[in-house]
Amino acid sequence: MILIDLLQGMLLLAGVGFFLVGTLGILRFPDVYTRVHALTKADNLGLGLIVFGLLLGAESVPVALKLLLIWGLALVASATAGYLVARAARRRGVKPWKARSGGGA
Amino acid sequence: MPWLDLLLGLTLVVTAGLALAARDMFRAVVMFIVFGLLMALAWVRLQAPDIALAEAAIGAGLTGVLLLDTLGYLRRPFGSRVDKPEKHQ
Amino acid sequence: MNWLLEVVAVLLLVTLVLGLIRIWRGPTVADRMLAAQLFGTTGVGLLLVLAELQQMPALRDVALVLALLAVMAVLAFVARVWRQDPNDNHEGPS
Amino acid sequence: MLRQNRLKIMVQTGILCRQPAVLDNAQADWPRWSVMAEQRHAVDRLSWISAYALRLGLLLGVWWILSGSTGDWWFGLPLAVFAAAVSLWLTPPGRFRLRLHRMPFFAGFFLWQSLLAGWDVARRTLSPALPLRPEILHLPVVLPEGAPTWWLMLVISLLPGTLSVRLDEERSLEVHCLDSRLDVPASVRETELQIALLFGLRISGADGGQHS
Repeated sequence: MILIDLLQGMLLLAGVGFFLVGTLGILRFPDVYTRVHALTKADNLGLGLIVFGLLLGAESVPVALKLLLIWGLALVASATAGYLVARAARRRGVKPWKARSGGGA
Repeated sequence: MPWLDLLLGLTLVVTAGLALAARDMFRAVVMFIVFGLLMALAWVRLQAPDIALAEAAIGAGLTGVLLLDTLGYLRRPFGSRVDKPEKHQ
Repeated sequence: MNWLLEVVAVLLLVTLVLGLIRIWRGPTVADRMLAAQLFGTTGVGLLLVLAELQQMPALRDVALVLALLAVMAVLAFVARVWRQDPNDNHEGPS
Repeated sequence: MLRQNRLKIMVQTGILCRQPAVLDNAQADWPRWSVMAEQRHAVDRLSWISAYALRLGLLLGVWWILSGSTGDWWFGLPLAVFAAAVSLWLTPPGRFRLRLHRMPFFAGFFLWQSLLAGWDVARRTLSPALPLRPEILHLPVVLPEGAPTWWLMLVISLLPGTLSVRLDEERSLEVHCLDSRLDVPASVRETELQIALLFGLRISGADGGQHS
């Protein structure tokens, strides 16, 4: 029991960590395209970890499945949203940010 | 959970203020959408999940869509700022 | 476990507040819309945590509705606001 | 940098027949693949019935989840019957069918990859130097049009360092990648392979296509 609680706590905290990282990415990344990366990846992973953390404490099978359904919906939703925004930005000719010479680490 | 409620209440007021203060219409609309979402959370904290459901559907969802659609029909009052090339911060 | 859920909920709310900065700063409309979508995802997570914390299963339905409708704003944005070509700013969408 | 290649899509059934994309041969390491539909999925009455049954089953499952197994079937059952009919009317059954028994494998692949993706973004965000080297790549898509391509484009956006931007008429996918030093084409190729397996399509390896 204590082990499950521990695992649940770790999953929840990791999920929150990824949410924070995703928001930080939205703040730090230089242009729309890179921000879409932060949004679709870090946030969906964060939500997924939180969902799996809550799954461990779910009281019944339908509740667990509902949590998974919500995650799936959120996945499709934000992947679609990210794609649509990136495509719209590309169509309008928003230039992707380029690293300066030798940029990155 | 006083911290949660305090932070939620403050953010709610700040968001409402920002939505009012925004000169850029698009910014105001997005702030309004966020305000609807936070309002739904506030209803949750007030033990009213049914109102939260309505607020999430109407405030954060449908009203946002309608306002964005309206903006699309207006003649781009926010036009010049839209495609400004960005600088790396 | 409740204290942990409380901490998680507060941290998620802090994340939302940080996201406000991106909405305010912009600089393009797409950035604002993205941040709004971020609010949707974070809000879903927060609602799920609160459902567990307050023992209110109905909140999961709120989360479901929010996940569905948060995209609608992005769809409306792409289909209506940002549909025009960059060169015909003088014309409104038909 | 354009990574283009001439691809030949060999189609066994004749349904998926299309011209090979006219692309040049700059990148030699891209294997020449071919996609073959495993069996013919003619859109006939049988496929309508089976599609209806599948969607009805899915909707009933969703109702079971949403209602919390309280057993309000007097409302849920007619609703599911109606909704399945509406969904058939709005989106007729396609040529491609998910192989349900492949779903667990694909879910495993997907979960692992999205874990890697989140970790990758976290690493880049938290590093003070912000190690980004974004680039837009053009990659040819071997999967047939329709559902498999849509799956590919959605899944790519959730994989490490890639984001699908748009698909042009010549079936070349514009991918925005976070770091051009990663081997993005290889991971996209791997994803295509997984999706092909999920849909029961066969992708043959480097010796399958005809090079020209």
